[in-house]
Amino acid sequence: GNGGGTTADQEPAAGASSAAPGSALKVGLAFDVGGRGDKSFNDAAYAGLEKAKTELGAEIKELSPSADGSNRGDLLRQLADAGFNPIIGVGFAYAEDVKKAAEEYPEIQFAVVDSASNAPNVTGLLFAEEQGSYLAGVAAATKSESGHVGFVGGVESDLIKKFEAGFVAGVKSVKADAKIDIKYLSPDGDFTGFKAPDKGKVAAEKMYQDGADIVYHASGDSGLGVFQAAAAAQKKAIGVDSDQRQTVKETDLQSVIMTSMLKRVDVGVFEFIKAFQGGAKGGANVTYDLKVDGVGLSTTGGEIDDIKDKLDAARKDIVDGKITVPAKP
Amino acid sequence: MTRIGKYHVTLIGVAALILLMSLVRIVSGQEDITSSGTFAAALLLAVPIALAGLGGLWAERAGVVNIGLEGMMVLGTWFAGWAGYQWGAVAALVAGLLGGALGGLLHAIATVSFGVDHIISGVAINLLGPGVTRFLSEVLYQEGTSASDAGAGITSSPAISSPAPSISLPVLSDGPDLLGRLENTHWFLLSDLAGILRGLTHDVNVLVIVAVLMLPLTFFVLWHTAFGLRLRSAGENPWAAESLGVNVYLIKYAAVVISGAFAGLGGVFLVFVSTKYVEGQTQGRGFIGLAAMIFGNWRPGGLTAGASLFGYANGLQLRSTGAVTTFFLFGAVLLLAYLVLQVRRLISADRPAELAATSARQYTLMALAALGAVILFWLWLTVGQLPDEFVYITPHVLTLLVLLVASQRLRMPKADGVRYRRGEQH
Amino acid sequence: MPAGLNRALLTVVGAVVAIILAIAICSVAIVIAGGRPLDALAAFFDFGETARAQANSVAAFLNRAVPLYIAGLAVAIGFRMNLFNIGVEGQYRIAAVCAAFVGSTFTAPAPIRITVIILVAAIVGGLYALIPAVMKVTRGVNEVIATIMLNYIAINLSTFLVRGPFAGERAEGQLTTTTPPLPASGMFPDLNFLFEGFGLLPPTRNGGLWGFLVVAAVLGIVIWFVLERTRFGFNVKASGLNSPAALASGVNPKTMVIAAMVLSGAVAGLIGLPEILGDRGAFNSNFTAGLGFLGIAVALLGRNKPGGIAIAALLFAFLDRGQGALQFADVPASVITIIQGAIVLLVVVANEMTNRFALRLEERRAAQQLGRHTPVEVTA
Amino acid sequence: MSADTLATVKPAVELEGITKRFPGVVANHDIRITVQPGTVHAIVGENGAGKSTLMKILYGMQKPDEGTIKVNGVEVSFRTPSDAIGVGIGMVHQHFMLADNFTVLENIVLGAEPKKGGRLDTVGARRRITELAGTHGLRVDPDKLVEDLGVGDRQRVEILKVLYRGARILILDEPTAVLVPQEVEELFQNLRELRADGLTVIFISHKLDEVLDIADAITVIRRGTTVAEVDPSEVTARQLAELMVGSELPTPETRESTVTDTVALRAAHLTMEADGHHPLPKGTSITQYADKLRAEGKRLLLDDVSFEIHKGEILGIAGVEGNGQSELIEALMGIRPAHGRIDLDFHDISAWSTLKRREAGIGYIPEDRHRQGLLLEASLWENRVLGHQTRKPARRGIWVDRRASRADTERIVKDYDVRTPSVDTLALALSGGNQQKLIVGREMSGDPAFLIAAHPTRGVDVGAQAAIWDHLRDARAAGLAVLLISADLDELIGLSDSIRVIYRGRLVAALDPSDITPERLGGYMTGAIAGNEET
Ligand SMILES: Nc1ncnc2c1ncn2[C@@H]1O[C@H](COP(=O)(O)OP(=O)(O)OP(=O)(O)O)[C@@H](O)[C@H]1O
Ligand SMILES: Nc1ncnc2c1ncn2[C@@H]1O[C@H](COP(=O)(O)OP(=O)(O)OP(=O)(O)O)[C@@H](O)[C@H]1O
Ligand SMILES: [Mg+2]
Ligand SMILES: [Mg+2]
Repeated sequence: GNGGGTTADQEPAAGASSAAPGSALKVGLAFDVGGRGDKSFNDAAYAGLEKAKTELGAEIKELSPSADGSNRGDLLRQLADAGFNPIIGVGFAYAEDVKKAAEEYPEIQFAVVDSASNAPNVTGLLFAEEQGSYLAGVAAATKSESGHVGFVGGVESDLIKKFEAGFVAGVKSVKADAKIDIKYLSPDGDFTGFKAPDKGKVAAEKMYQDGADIVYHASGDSGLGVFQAAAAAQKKAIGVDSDQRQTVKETDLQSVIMTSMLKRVDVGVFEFIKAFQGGAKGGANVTYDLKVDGVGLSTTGGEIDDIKDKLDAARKDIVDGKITVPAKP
Repeated sequence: MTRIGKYHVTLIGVAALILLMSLVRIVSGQEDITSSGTFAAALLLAVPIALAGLGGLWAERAGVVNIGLEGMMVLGTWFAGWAGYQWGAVAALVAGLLGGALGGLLHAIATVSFGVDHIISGVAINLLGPGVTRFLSEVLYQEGTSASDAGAGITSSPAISSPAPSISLPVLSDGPDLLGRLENTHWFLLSDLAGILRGLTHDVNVLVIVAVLMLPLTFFVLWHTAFGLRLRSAGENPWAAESLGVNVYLIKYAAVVISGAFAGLGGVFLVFVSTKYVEGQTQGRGFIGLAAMIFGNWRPGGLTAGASLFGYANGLQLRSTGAVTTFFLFGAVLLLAYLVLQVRRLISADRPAELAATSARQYTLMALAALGAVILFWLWLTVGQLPDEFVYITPHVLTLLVLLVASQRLRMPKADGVRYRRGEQH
Repeated sequence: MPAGLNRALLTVVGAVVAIILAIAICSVAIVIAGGRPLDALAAFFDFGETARAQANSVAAFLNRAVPLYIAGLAVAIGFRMNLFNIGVEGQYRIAAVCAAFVGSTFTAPAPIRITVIILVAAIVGGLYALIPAVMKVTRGVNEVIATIMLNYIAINLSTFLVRGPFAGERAEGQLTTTTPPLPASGMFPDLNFLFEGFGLLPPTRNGGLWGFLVVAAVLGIVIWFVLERTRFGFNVKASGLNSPAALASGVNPKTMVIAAMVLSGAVAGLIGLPEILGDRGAFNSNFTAGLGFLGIAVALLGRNKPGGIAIAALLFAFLDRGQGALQFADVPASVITIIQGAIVLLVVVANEMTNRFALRLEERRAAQQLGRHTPVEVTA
Repeated sequence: MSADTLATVKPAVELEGITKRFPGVVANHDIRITVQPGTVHAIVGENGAGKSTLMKILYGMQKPDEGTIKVNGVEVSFRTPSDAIGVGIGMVHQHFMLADNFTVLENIVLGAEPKKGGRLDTVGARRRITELAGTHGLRVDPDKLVEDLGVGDRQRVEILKVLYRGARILILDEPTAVLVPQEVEELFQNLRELRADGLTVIFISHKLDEVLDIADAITVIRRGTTVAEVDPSEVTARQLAELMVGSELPTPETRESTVTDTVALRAAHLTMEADGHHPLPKGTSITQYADKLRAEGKRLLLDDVSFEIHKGEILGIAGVEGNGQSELIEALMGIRPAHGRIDLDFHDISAWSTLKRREAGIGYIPEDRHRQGLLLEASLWENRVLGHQTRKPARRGIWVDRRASRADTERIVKDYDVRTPSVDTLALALSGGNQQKLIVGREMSGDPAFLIAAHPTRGVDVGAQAAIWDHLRDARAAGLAVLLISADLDELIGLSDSIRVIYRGRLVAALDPSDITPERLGGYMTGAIAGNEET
């Protein structure tokens, strides 16, 4: 191997080798469709895994599913059969497969990102996207001059609807009469909406033309189109998942990204592995919310520094339970 | 009917359509029906379909069915992204063209040299395109490479280093933006015209202009040059062409490679729009392009109409979910127009024999049309918002409807899809 | 029938050469990627160390072959008469969502419930395929375009159904939308006893080795009989080889289009069932997609004959199973798609060449055996 | 072109020792032919003798395995037709080589397009074509679509294609096969003009009197090799034919009439519109409807066609191709809807499907065996099943009875002398004549009541021809009613008990075969002679 797999140096032999001496912790991770190197969700999970390797001395192995995702369950089993423990499935699509694998391998600990735990040896790594999105909504509404903002969702799935719900609640909390345009690019089950920058652009363009001045997107690669539309309209956009002002390399697009709603999958993955090493057992959900900084807003560029107080107040209200953010629109 | 006649009919048709749109806009209050934004979006979404359709046209006019357009388009996007981030937009253009052409070459080798069934080869290329590009990404964009540092990942390339320029029509749609002002007055017909024109001329990517020019260019080359005549003869009767000394293999090779290049160009366009290669961004446009071409009766003009329909329905759908319900109103008005025409014919009919012959069928048809109009009108009044799933399929349903009405007038090249071998007759 | 034997032999030789070539091409790709082709090859055959891993791998391999096989059969029925049913993709999705929902709505003994599910799937798939068939027969709409459009419509329609009218209860925090689950008794019995019979560990993989494998095998035999032995199959073949001749012989092309398309759609309707009845017990928003398109490749590779399709489906499934193993060996898993594409293309080219060669052989043999009016005989 | 003046002494074409092998067949073997410039040189030989192959070699479409070609005294070697075109050779093929969806002009200029600034120079091309057409008396409209042309016009387009390229040596491979005598005469007039202009014509035909009429020299080919070089003024058609086959010739002769009084098939007022089938208006008769359509200037493919065929009768239909014969067959077979009534054995079958008609005992020998008669890539026994799927011996419940079908195919192979290694051989491996015999045998199976025989011996050599004629006569004697459609007027006159002429979709004349000559028949067929002759 030439660096394609991070375990290449530790595990030169092909296939599943028996437990390498000296390394008790063998962590397996199965990505969602798209796989390692998507600069997004999967990579965030990988970052957590890699951190576990360096900080916890874990032996790691990560697998990507086939393009149609039909072999998610098999990947989990292959990891289990190869002696990995714990094993993490990235993405809610793994919910069912993790549940079944967990039944078959009761001695192994599993975790699934974005889905609730449903077995004694499964940990659900949940993220309070709605809380982060709420803050994004607050930021958008506060910064908006026109009182008109927008939301572009990639696929109309319940996950993305959490983003929408939180964002809408956040906006309304600041300006109850604010106008919010909402558009999804593809229906549930058709994941092309995450890969259509041109459609993202058209949808966002319409919002900007109608007077919106800030658009929040939760649409994967399609968000690129949203940023372009923002740049063309000389307005602002809010990124998602990672600090897109840093991950997006185009300088003209960086400047339109007012902030990004962070979803710290890396934190979730790392914390889970760490807890496992500490002997924790599954069967519960861990929600990474505002309280533990599992979600949040990025501040790169300093554009929301001026409303920091307001954001902190909202954050505090949520953490204190004064505000319950809805997870469904 | 002479060509002039057809041309006039087309013009009248377009005028009637705009009038209808304008009416529907006024009645429904959905400004997006003719807004410049919708038309700009329609153009953006129609161009890759039209380019894929042109790819299909070139191949099928030469007698080779090209269902592999999708795979060739994928190759186009990947190579455009790969060259684009390193050497800029021009390199992206060239590389995308070459990438698509490479897919075309593969198809040509299989179908022309080895006589493989065209559909089979196309299916294989549709498998290969995404596989090869994914593989290349895994090799070239893996972590630690310079590409990766520039923003590449397994599913996307870095942004192209110099984006393709966009231009606008001076004064009219930019600067003072006269068309834009006219559009905003929301006058009947005038504003609609202004909106349409502005949408098609404001901030247009140069590649759009290139693509749009390709349509008349294709028409010119295929119907008014010696090369075009030979190419079409290979699709109509390759044995006749062979007997006159035309090198049919060479022609077919050229046509299929050009076809691939057009699909690749469609891919380049997608990359220019998103400024980078994104895995899966072709989204089946190769297939849609093929549909647009068949819809357009294997002609550039018809293909334009097909691609426009798709682009428009898709653009409208993305911009305004509400506007889509006005398609019900469209349909109702069209059915009404049909009814009025039929009634007029009935009234003015002075041939009772004919009348008697066709009346039963005709009356049923008219009754159905009336019923349809009423239902559509009722739907328009009552359905506030369609479930999104139904909104997404608007273009596909419209295509099916149009094919149902017009299919029997289509005429494909006679030797399209036929395995041709030199020296072997039929 | 030595001629037939010759032909079969030639076909096999051609296919083997093509597959070797495809492997060679991929080896080059792997070398370019900095990997070792032999590692990759080993990975494909590495079914794991432990008995449990091996049983799971075998089950994964065979289970993957089942839907691919059914998809190949569905596509082949149309292709046999030059009817390009590209719409298998849409047909199976619609059928799967309806069958899963209907199956979950009533209580009945398992055999009845399963029969009903299979019937519903076949009927819905057949009805959905009826649309392009009727469009073709009455209005001359090209079936390739119609089915492509109907695929998009089916994907959206199935989403609409699973989100709306057919949606089932969802657990707290579950993000996939799904139809109500079948009870355990509604699932198809597995074939794990086969492993035990051989003294092996049964796969622990949920659902084990899918029992639907048997249905697929039976289906294949039935379709073989239908296509090769019945009058309907003869008419399909005649229409495919020479439609004007079929017409003149009394075959009604319209009936044939409708019958073949509906049969193709009905078989297509079953594609999703192995997954529903063997594993998931429901249709959900991340139900395996793309099997219809893969079915086209499988059917073509198998020359539209049930036996060939079985081999092709097994080959594809075998390669697909390598997905994880290759990654364990640090080889990019996308070589699988490349191999699959290359094999389809090369096998088809090889088919073409061997076919031509076989025909020529046949002609020559006929001419030689006859010593007919031909001017001078070539002595071989 | 200047070479022509020099070459008056040199032969226009010299073929030396040409040999061409196909898998299993030697099509040409050591062929030697010398063609003098400014002459019409005929090549005759039975089917499959190798004439077309030889001409394709001369035209660069196929490469000879051995031998040399000299054109105007210069040795040449052609790789493609363009090389042959380059030295002034042009060829009109046995089958039309025209793109239907192209105009006449496009078909003519294809491959030799005049250009003007990158564009196709249609103006110049049109001028040249009109000019050429004028000088050689080949009238055509350059802007018409070829699909709208009749066969005569198409043949002229083919010749114009050749002349347009400035060919000085013309190869015409069976140009008269689809023409009626008047059109043939017209063509010959054109050829004589061309000869007078100094062009050389190589002419292939199976119609030996035509050959004797036009040729200046004749080469006879048998079994792929040249067997004789004769002077047309010194041989009779019969001698020539015997040279071709090397044996005595059969002729179709009617023996004593077997016509009975029982009507087997009656067709009444068959009418078919060109622009699709419309239902008949209520209360109008078909005749009135046809009158009305005619008055409106609508084209009728079948125009009020009525006839009866008795058991044991062969009714011949004469007509130039494209006058409604195919449509008549399609109407009788139920392949295409038409107005009118058809009775078979006193049952009205006009609403029946093709299948039901076949089951009721209609047999059909199609005009194009490859298109409508055979599954080329299926075995002989499967071809035996074709058309009999629902009848014994092919049928057994829902199954195809393979064993019985094989056995019955063996019977046909034996009775009809189909030369084949086995019944599992693919149909495409058989020669045309043997394929035809198989079809005849198949259609005669299961005791048909009525047989449509369209060009039953087209492209079949003399031996097979005689056999097929015998089978038709035997079946007639056994009471079969036959509708015979043939372009071979000798066959038509020889076999038929009565003849009807079809012209523009109408039956225009009823003739008695015993006192009609092919020439007179041709007159009726082209509409040159109008009126009726009583049988
Ligand atoms: N491409 C080919 N491949 C194999 N055999 C061929 C091919 N072309 C011709 N033949 C064989 O060569 C022989 C000569 O055929 P050719 O067509 O030259 O005969 P012909 O004299 O023109 O006959 P006809 O009078 O029927 O036109 C035939 O036996 C035919 O079977
Ligand atoms: N284009 C071709 N390609 C391959 N084989 C051909 C071709 N043309 C003719 N043949 C072969 O030639 C033989 C029959 O050709 P054709 O129909 O010309 O028969 P023929 O020689 O005229 O015989 P007959 O005198 O019985 O009609 C067959 O073996 C056929 O396979
Ligand atoms: Mg012949
Ligand atoms: Mg010939």
